[in-house]
Amino acid sequence: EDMKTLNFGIISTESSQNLKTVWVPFLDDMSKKLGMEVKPFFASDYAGIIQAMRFDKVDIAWLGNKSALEAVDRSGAQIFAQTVDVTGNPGYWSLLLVNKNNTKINSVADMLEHSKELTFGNGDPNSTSGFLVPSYYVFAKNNVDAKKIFKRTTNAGHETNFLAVASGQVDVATNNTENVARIKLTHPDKYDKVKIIWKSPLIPADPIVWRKNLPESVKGKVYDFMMSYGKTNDSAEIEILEALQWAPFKASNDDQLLPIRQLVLFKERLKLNNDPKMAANEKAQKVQAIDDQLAELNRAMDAIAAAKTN
Amino acid sequence: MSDITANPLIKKPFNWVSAISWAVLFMLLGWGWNAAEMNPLILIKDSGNMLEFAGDFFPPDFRDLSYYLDEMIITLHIALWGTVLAIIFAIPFGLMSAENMAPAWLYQPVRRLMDASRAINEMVFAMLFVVAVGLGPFAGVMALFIHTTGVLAKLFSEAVEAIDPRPAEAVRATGANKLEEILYGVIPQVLPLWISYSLYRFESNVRSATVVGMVGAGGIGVILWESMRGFNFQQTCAVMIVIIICVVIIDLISQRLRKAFI
Amino acid sequence: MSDITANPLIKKPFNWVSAISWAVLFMLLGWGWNAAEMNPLILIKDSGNMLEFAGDFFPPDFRDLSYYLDEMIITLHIALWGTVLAIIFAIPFGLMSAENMAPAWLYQPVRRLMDASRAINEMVFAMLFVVAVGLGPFAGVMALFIHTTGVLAKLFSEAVEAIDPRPAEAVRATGANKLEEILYGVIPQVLPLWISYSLYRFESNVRSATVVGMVGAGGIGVILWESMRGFNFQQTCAVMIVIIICVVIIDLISQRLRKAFI
Amino acid sequence: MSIIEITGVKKHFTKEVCALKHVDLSIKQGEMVALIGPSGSGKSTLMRHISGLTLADKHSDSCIKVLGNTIQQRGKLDKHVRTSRSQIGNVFQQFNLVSRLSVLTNVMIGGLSRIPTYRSLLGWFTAEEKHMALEALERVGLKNVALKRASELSGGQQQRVAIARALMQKAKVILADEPIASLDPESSRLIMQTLKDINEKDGITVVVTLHQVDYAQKYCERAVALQDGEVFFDNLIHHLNEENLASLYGSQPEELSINDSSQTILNKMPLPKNGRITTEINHATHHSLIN
Amino acid sequence: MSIIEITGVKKHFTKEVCALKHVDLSIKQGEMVALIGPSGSGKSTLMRHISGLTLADKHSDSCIKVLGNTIQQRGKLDKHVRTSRSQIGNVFQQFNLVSRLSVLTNVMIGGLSRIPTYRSLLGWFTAEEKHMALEALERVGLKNVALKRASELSGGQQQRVAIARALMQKAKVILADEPIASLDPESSRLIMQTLKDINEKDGITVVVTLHQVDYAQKYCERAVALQDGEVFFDNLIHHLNEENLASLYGSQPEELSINDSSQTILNKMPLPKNGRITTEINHATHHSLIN
Ligand SMILES: Nc1ncnc2c1ncn2[C@@H]1O[C@H](COP(=O)(O)OP(=O)(O)OP(=O)(O)O)[C@@H](O)[C@H]1O
Ligand SMILES: Nc1ncnc2c1ncn2[C@@H]1O[C@H](COP(=O)(O)OP(=O)(O)OP(=O)(O)O)[C@@H](O)[C@H]1O
Ligand SMILES: [Mg+2]
Ligand SMILES: [Mg+2]
Repeated sequence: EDMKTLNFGIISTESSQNLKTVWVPFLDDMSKKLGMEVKPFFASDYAGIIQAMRFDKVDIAWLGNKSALEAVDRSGAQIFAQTVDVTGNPGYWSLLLVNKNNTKINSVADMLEHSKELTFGNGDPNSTSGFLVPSYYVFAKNNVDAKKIFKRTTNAGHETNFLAVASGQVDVATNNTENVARIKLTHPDKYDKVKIIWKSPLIPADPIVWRKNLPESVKGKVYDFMMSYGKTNDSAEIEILEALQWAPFKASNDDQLLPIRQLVLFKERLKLNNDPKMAANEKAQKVQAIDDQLAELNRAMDAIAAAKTN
Repeated sequence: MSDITANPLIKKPFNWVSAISWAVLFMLLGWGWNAAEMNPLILIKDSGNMLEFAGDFFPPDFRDLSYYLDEMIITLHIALWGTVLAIIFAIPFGLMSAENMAPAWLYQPVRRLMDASRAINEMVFAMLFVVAVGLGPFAGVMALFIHTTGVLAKLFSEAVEAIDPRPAEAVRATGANKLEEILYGVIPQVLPLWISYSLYRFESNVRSATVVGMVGAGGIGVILWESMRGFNFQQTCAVMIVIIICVVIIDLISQRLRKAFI
Repeated sequence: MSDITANPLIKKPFNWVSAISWAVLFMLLGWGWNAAEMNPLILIKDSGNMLEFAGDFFPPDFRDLSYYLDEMIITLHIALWGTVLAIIFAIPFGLMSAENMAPAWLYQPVRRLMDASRAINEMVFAMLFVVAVGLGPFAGVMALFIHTTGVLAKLFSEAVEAIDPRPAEAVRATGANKLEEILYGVIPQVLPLWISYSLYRFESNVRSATVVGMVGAGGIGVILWESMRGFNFQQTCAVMIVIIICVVIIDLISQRLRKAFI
Repeated sequence: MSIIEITGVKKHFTKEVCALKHVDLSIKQGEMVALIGPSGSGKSTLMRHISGLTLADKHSDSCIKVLGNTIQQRGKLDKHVRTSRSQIGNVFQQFNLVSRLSVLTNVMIGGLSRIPTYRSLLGWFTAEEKHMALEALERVGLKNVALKRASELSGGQQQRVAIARALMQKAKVILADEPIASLDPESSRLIMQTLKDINEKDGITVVVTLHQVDYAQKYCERAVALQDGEVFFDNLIHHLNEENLASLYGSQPEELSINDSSQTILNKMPLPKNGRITTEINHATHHSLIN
Repeated sequence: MSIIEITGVKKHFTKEVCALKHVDLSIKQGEMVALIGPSGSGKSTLMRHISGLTLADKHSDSCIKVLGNTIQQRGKLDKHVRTSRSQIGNVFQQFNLVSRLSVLTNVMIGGLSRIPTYRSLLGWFTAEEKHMALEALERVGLKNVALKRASELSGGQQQRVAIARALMQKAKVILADEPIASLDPESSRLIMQTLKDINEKDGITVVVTLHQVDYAQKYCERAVALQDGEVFFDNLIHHLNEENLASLYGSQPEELSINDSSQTILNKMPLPKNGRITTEINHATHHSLIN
């Protein structure tokens, strides 16, 4: 089959704001090098891109970790590359924020101690850094349920949560380093009003996926383009990447998702444990199934780690 | 009297304004056909995909029904207050932006104000109220209220502009003042339509998820949103069925109420 | 003739149905007052915050104006096609769901169908079409079209239910068939309202961001959304001004058009 | 040959309001009948029954036939009522013009049943049809307002447009409900003469409701008088005399009933201090346009 | 003392349609005047000018005063027109009832200007006000339909409700536009007698438009005849004779003009094959309700 156009799905992830204008030069280069039209779709939600990929309506996509996970599991997607932060960070981190005027709360321990008097701004339930990561590391590990321990819990986007903390409307809220860094640039006055009380382990940088059934010839061309872009000492390319706040891409594969899978399973396990309606034996069965999957994941991760050290 | 058959028939002069308007509309549609990448053929060709995807939604998963109903109640509360406040404000604003009720110096600015309160995104209002009253349903009520006022005032005023002027004139001719003229001559004529609009907006406020989600007030719209984004399509289907039932009930109430006033 | 003053005056019997309806409404509002955490005092107290926040939006930043205008044109194309298709379908569906035009076995199912096409989330339709036609504006057009059909059919039908039946009866009495009765007896009465509804929905399709954003078709709504999420409030303000101007223009067109038919 | 055949028609609008108590009536081909009676006696209601716009009480043994075709039977509309209707020209008491359409279009509506549907839906009227409409307008003295909107006409002009619409229909039966109520003497004469002409020359059967008995006497041979929903008089018009008329109009049904029904309504109610306007909007009897 | 004073009133609806060419008229306290004239001659338009519902041409030197207070001048409404209007009771040709309100409420609307605004907005009517409304209804023979919706009445009943509304207003001047058009002879007599009574006993000035000249002759002393927008006759009614009337009604303005204005319209146009219905909806002269 002879592909004339390549459909490229792009979403606003947690870590960057996508603006067509910054993308256009990169996509132009891409279609020049590949010799086929690259048609971008800037979607504000990943649901459409993932479903489109399932029916071969999208060929490549730039997604967040959680959405890439869905794409891999549901739509026959495969990770082949990973973005790299322009400052050289290998990824980004989840944060918990508190207003500076609040001198009482300075750590997770403080927060848990006073939780009954606090309002908590949780993230979007499908967000990696705003929800998944803190719900595991902050709450599940401490054996508490974020929905229950606070005076009030709300779910909102990073920006709303930041604003709410800065103006004192909520006491504690989730966020991530990328978003906070951007706010520091655009709104230094707001940035000065908040402090960070907790920082998560590293979250891998955003993956780039293609659909598995893409013709091998096309896969090859795309891979070559991505891997060489910005590495040929062409300063124009570097500049284009910088505008996207990136350094040259790194190769990657589905294994990038293993820690995310782990978190998802932990989250599910937690949900099961907290389900009052489910019968005890059914619950035990399901928890066991999850634990089996987790063990498998652990083995896979160990194997990868071993391979690396070899 | 029989020379009429010799007369050329009456024909209105060619209406340039209307001809040009239609031409412009068709040109825009033609332009838009390409710009919007209209392609009905592919829709037919790949409609199998739609069936396959729609299949994911069945059977609906009602395990969390009681949770959905709880959240539906929250949603109804927020939508009810947002709509009731909006109706209260939309009545005067709507009358003030009707051309046959208010002088130009009044209706023009009021109409523009209403345009703005529709056009400014609900999220902006939501944020605006969040900073004042904090996260929670109240901010959602306020945001819905402002937006709904803009919509209802527009719809109300356009119903008023289409009334039969004669009964209102008769009331005015008795020496009644403006308010009395409106209450006795105008409202009885527009009441069925006003009820229809109000319940339509109530319904669409119940459906609206973004605002209520943004202020962290929860509600059925947010559950729908989340289950969809979480790819739990069978749950999504169950939530939608709850919403559809609610919309049908509101529609039936609307029919009943309007019937009482038609 | 003068014994009338001895008569007790006419008073209608106490209307239980209406009294109970009002009581229920007020009870719901009272319940909702707590559930929706209504708190007007805090709104007044902390209105300073609102001012401060609103201040962030000024002065508007028009540097990317030409970009906004480009995206506005995309949006207009999508909204235009979505609305025009919806109008074409809403006319028959609206007439079929008007109680005074169609028998119960027809209008009840059609009304419920329209309820469903409003109540099922636009995002679901958007995804449904994405899987068939791929990402892009066409899927957005289709999703807007289905939703708008549901809304317009409802509004159209309720305008039809409020007409003066006499001119339509006169047309029917000449032996005209149903279609002729509608075209000559009903449409002239409802045309100003139908125009008003159509342009209102066109306007709100222009404003709608979620659907168009989801299908990756871009458009002004998506820019607004993103600039807001990125804390670029001055840009947000500029985008909103573009949208407001567009809404005002549509409103003025609506006024002009309706005037020609009132 | 009887062209309008009404048997056993009863009509209750609500339980208390009985507009037609029991009406049997038969009108022959080529007759010109005056329908008279006090205000509220049921004349308009009877006219609406004949064209099937109002249905008689269900389960009554009523039947209305026009030109041999059933219009309604036992309170149910006949299937083929549309073809029958095209043979019946109606002039309504309140004109019932489509006020946002031009006078010419309003008149051409009268001819809709004769032209193919696709043309009427596209609004294509042929030259002949327009000629006919103008001719009808000329007959009622209104050719020069053909392009005005119906709502811009004076009361009498609207009434004449309604008559022109009925003429345009070229029906075999014309039912005219107070066609000269808003007309000056000269226009009244013109209209009545027009009706008489088509009755005599074309053999069209005409039923006309009139309040001015002198006009009835001048133009009609036969009079049917309704009183309180029943046929009070049905004979050649010259049998109408002072005495007849006095007892027909003399005692207003309303005035009679003030002392029974309304009195009882009044007595049953407690003395109120006030009432709210909203409670005074009566619940609608829904105006169905079905059929 | 002249209670209605009309000077130099001209009214063009559009450039071509001139409803009133030049009207001067003065009506004295306590008179009962019949306003007659052919259909379309401008009677209703003149009545609407007197209560300030239609404005005379701008920049004309027109003035209308009622009870010494200016209603309109040079096509501009007076500021205090509302108080003047409460002194003028109107009966409209097309009744203009609020069809979704009950008959009783429709009648009570006539009394709105006398009761404080807060009460009328709440719809609180006192016992006396209801008594008065019922009395007005009784005078027109309709007490027993007080609770029906206005749209459910027969044509003649609606007309009588409109009259009751005007009676309720207890105005000093009554302008009745064809108040007996849809009424049977007995009701007509009742209404005209009622008008005559309030004219004679209470000294109310009455201007009544009539098409039935015999009623005019029976109840009014003075007649004003309009023809084609101009005063054609203004004198005691017994001066009206066959000859006068023949030339008043004889030549219909429309019939005359068929041979000038419409002819020219027709000749100017090219021979059409067809026309679309949509193009036949005329562009509106907007019905402003301001003031
Ligand atoms: N709103 C309007 N727009 C345009 N022309 C109008 C309007 N109202 C009335 N006319 C015209 O003005 C003229 C006078 O109308 P008017 O209603 O005063 O007549 P009238 O004497 O009351 O007639 P009738 O006895 O038939 O009621 C008519 O030719 C009519 O067509
Ligand atoms: N839709 C309706 N609902 C309830 N009652 C009605 C309705 N239509 C008519 N009526 C009542 O039926 C009776 C007969 O009305 P109808 O219109 O036939 O009288 P009519 O003889 O034509 O009188 P008029 O000479 O005044 O026109 C009246 O008492 C009227 O109030
Ligand atoms: Mg009648
Ligand atoms: Mg008139």
